[in-house]
Amino acid sequence: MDLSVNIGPLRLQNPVMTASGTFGYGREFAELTDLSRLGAIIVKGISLAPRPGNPPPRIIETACGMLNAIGLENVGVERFLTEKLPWLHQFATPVIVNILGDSVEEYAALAARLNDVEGIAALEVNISCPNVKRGGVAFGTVPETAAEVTRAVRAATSLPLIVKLSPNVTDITLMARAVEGAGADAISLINTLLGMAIDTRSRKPRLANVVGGLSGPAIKPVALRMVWQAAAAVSVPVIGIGGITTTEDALEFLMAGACAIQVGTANFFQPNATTTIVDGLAAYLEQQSLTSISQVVNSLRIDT
Amino acid sequence: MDLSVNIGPLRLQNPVMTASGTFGYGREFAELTDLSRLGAIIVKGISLAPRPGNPPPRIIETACGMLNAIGLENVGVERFLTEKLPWLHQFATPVIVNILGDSVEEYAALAARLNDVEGIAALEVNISCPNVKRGGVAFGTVPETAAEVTRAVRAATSLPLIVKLSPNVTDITLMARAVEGAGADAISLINTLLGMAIDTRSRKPRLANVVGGLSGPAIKPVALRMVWQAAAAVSVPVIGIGGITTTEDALEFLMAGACAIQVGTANFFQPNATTTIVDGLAAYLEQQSLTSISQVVNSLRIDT
Amino acid sequence: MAEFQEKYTVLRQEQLADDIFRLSLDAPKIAAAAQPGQFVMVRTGESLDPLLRRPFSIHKVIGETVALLYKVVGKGTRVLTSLGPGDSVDVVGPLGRGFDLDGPGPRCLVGGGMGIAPLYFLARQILQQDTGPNPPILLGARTRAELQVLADEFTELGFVVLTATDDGSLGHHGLVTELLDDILHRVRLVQVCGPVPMMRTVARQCDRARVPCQVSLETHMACGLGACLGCTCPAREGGYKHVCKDGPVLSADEVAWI
Amino acid sequence: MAEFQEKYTVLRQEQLADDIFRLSLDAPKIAAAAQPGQFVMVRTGESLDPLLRRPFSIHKVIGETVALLYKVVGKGTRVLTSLGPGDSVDVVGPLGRGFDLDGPGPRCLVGGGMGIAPLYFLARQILQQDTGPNPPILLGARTRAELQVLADEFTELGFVVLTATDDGSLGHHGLVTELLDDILHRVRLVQVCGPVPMMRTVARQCDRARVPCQVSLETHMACGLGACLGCTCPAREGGYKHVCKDGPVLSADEVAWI
Ligand SMILES: Cc1cc2nc3c(=O)[nH]c(=O)nc-3n(C[C@H](O)[C@H](O)[C@H](O)COP(=O)(O)OP(=O)(O)OC[C@H]3O[C@@H](n4cnc5c(N)ncnc54)[C@H](O)[C@@H]3O)c2cc1C
Ligand SMILES: Cc1cc2nc3c(=O)[nH]c(=O)nc-3n(C[C@H](O)[C@H](O)[C@H](O)COP(=O)(O)OP(=O)(O)OC[C@H]3O[C@@H](n4cnc5c(N)ncnc54)[C@H](O)[C@@H]3O)c2cc1C
Ligand SMILES: Cc1cc2nc3c(=O)[nH]c(=O)nc-3n(C[C@H](O)[C@H](O)[C@H](O)COP(=O)(O)O)c2cc1C
Ligand SMILES: Cc1cc2nc3c(=O)[nH]c(=O)nc-3n(C[C@H](O)[C@H](O)[C@H](O)COP(=O)(O)O)c2cc1C
Ligand code: FES
Ligand code: FES
Repeated sequence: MDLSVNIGPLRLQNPVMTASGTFGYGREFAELTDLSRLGAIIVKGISLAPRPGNPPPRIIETACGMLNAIGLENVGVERFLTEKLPWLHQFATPVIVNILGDSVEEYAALAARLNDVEGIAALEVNISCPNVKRGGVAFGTVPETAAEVTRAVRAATSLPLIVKLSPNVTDITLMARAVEGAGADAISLINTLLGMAIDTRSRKPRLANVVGGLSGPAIKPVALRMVWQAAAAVSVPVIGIGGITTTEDALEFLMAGACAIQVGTANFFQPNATTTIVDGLAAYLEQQSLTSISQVVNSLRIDT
Repeated sequence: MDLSVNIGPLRLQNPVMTASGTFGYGREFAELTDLSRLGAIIVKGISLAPRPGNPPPRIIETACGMLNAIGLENVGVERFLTEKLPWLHQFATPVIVNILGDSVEEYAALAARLNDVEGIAALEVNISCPNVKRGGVAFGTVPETAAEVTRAVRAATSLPLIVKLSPNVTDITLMARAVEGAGADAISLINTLLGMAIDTRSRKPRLANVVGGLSGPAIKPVALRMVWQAAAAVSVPVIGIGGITTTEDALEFLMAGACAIQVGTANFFQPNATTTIVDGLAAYLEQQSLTSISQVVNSLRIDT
Repeated sequence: MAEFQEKYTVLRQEQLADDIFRLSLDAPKIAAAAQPGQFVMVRTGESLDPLLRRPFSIHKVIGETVALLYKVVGKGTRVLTSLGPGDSVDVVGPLGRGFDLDGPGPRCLVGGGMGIAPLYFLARQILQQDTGPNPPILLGARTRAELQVLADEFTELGFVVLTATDDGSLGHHGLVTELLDDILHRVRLVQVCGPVPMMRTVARQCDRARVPCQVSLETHMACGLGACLGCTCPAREGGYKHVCKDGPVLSADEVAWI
Repeated sequence: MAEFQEKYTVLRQEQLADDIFRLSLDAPKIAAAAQPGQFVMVRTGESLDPLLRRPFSIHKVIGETVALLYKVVGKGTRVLTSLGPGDSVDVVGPLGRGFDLDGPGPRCLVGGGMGIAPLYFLARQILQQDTGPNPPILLGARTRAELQVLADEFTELGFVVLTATDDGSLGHHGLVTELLDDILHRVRLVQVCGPVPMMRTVARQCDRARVPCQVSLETHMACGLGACLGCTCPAREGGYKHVCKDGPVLSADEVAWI
């Protein structure tokens, strides 16, 4: 039974990865999940300099989901390389570094810094960050700036390049095509939907940042629709993200055209959600008498 | 205690309305809800000619939400006027007619047809429909076409005009400003988010239409964020919609800047959700020693 | 038509088989208003997941007690199994159009799986009408464990019950529809509830024999009230029927069997 | 640090007051590994609403039994009350950094409301260390009903317990912090868990008296594992502490009290 998948130049033992920001730097889950059984570990988004993140409250539960406004807190690339990455070398599991920046230059500098580092299998570019030079509009909501970031990172690294799309757009296929055209080896989606919650007792926003990113099972239908649209629009591999909690969920994304998936919020309430899905996919193949997970990918049947 | 609100030229006894498509033509709920206690009844979307709607399955439950692809089934404007509307005359509750079309002309013709009819308090224009002449892109996702529909309807009717926005856009404030500029007396939002679900056993979409509209508590955070953004962007009244189920939910939307709200999916699982919220808002005013619901509207406090 | 939304107290939760349960509620208003073939919409708890009410046929009405017969197939029905005596359940009903009660007798009831649920209520009503000896009631299920208890209850009412199971563990080894042809010539109406393939077959058998047939349909339902327009089935005359308002019981020839 | 995710069997569910419950689990692994002040993340059922696990202090560890003391404040805790003996609960833990156990004695424990929960585990540990007579334990709550049973259990351990209630129905009429000043000069460490205003006051009192103080903080938590970075509290040195990893027990002077 073959669970392995190729994400462009990258080969994974199975299609199940951890979504950035929901699995720390891997170590946080080491006692609760068998890290060696994952398709890949995508670590918390890294910037050039350390970032303290937003003031609290940063998270709030919503109906079948949660809002977060962590504010991209991270230890910065240097501490990541000295304090976090080496511990992950003990596993054969590919490590994918999620990168973020305030400007095209920052993305490019980060990519260049990570290019020759051992033990990094690929970069995932988070383009949902505000473009500080352009009044804070997210890079990932304008095809041109998304392409610009992609091109700059592409030029700065020879690592496989995954560009992670924001769902807060009118037409996801425009974004997918823009970053494909700019050199992305693969596309992952979706990042969080922009949302908000109010504490009616204090009449204050429940997040200090007022708005935050909605994730979890609540967003799965939107994510699945966008993955299906994006997979039909580009020829590079698509990685599905958004509310994936069970094997069933993972299968939906694979059938919609994703060749791999990421588990995010589910890690928080089900720390072994990823390995449970790996087992579940294997069981599904067996039960369906299939030999390879690639037979599931894009197998959606639409009556016409 | 004053629960009454003004939606442009329209005065409602309280801010709680029924969302189009979730309350039939009112009569369906008559034995389970006191229709005379509602702020307004917004009926199922009406088109010029009757429409059969999509083949089944049309609905599927999702995590804290549901997807629907009813396909705008409705009896058409003439049967609506003869078979559905007269029954509603027995109540003093304002009736708002939700209208939809394939083309700008169809919207305008509908608005003209409804203009002089007795017992219609306002029109709500559903611009989430596909623009047949422009390859099926929804009117409500392009500021220019949204404005075009609004202008055409505005020219065809002297009724108060509410334009209902689609959330499937990058920047909701652009849409809000476009329809305000084109003559809308008020804006309501959000309509459903585009989503999808797959039956992994049959590998088929769970909706015959493949994609459908996501509604219910799952979408509330997104809806609230968009209402807050839209309310800050326009000066016409904003009506909040999306996942509202409890008094708390309604208060969140009012605090975010909505001057009224619509209850949608909640009607399905809690047929008296609307009147329960009317009671809840009154109780809230009393408990907070407020005299008018207008003191709640836009009362969100953001620390700076 | 009277419809109510109320919280009713659970009187009893019986486990009839591995995954088949019966929930009895103290529901005087529904008991007073219900007709056989009608259904109720049940809220399965306070949580927003599951979100929507679940539709269940009215299985029994005895005095002020209303019983639902249900099979655990997903999370909503799983939640229902946790209810015990004294707990309360939020129910909307009775809803929809039930079976014809005063057509020309004799008639034959055919039930498959959980489709048996509404037939008990219907059978009791038939007894009250006292229209002379009735033809056998035909009941089918996968296996004996799912059928025995229910079949016995119809027998206790005084009906002759013919059973069929997929595995042959009770009655005829095969489909319940295979028992119908022998009886069809003796009846003037067939009333059936069960899986779609079974109802389709019965509808064809009746069509050939020119016997009127009523079927009780199932679809996904969001409201049960005729408001969401989600519960459609294609109609023979074109367009759609709404199962919750036009049905759940329809004349078999109103339906476009696919 | 050993952390586990397992399903544990409920041994007992006690209702101590209107909205205060105690859940005892057969949880040998947690019992063996836990330190006073640590917490667990509890999944409140199979439903996706509530979605996230809920954090609870480890209240008691006796043999292989782990007890949680909780107040019903929302839907997650409400679901927990439906658990009974034999049911199973999915728990992750033990998590976080607990109280210092081997600082220089004598020390004073101060608890308010549900902040009393971890202090029982801590108090039992102190007894085992046998560092001579301990100063009184100070416990506060809104009213007697919330406090009596708990206070008695500390007394049974052999501690002197001073109580305070907002309504004066038990012990001192007022804040528990008002009892502390008399005792502060006799202790070398204060360990406190309760509402933020109370802990802030205690921290100030200790600061003035130059007595080290440890506080156990609460924040919203998504993971409890140090992964989501959601559980921040502002640190005195600038930046943030992550309550689930750096805490929940922190030195009072690490915290930027606002
Ligand atoms: C008018 C009517 C009367 C019914 N009477 C009974 C009855 O008396 N006893 C009984 O056991 N069941 C009855 N049903 C079916 C019952 O409503 C479903 O089994 C139930 O809603 C499933 O809920 P769940 O949350 O357990 O399953 P879910 O988790 O919602 O779904 C589990 C599986 O069942 C399928 N399913 C869910 N609902 C339906 C449906 N309405 N129709 C077809 N497939 C469905 C889903 O697609 C899925 O594959 C009736 C349905 C209708 C429409
Ligand atoms: C480390 C730690 C240990 C804890 N130990 C205990 C304990 O031993 N006993 C106990 O009863 N409670 C304890 N709590 C608090 C407990 O986790 C919350 O009361 C619980 O999560 C509420 O869940 P709910 O679903 O019932 O409420 P919700 O519906 O989630 O919320 C109800 C209200 O409580 C507030 N709230 C929810 N969670 C928290 C939180 N973590 N901090 C502050 N406010 C919150 C919400 O904002 C809301 O106003 C602890 C919290 C932490 C972080
Ligand atoms: C607490 C939290 C932190 C996140 N941090 C990042 C991040 O640093 N970089 C990034 O690209 N995405 C980040 N995400 C988004 C997730 O990787 C994922 O795209 C999103 O949560 C949707 O998936 P889910 O519904 O499975 O959680 C974060 C999400 C959460 C909930
Ligand atoms: C079954 C269904 C049918 C709907 N039909 C219409 C419609 O005809 N016209 C319209 O403008 N909106 C329609 N809507 C959208 C709702 O009015 C509302 O905007 C949306 O469902 C979000 O609100 P909610 O989460 O409270 O349901 C429909 C929604 C549902 C669920
Ligand atoms: S279930 Fe809503 S119309 Fe039938
Ligand atoms: S709760 Fe997730 S990092 Fe602390």
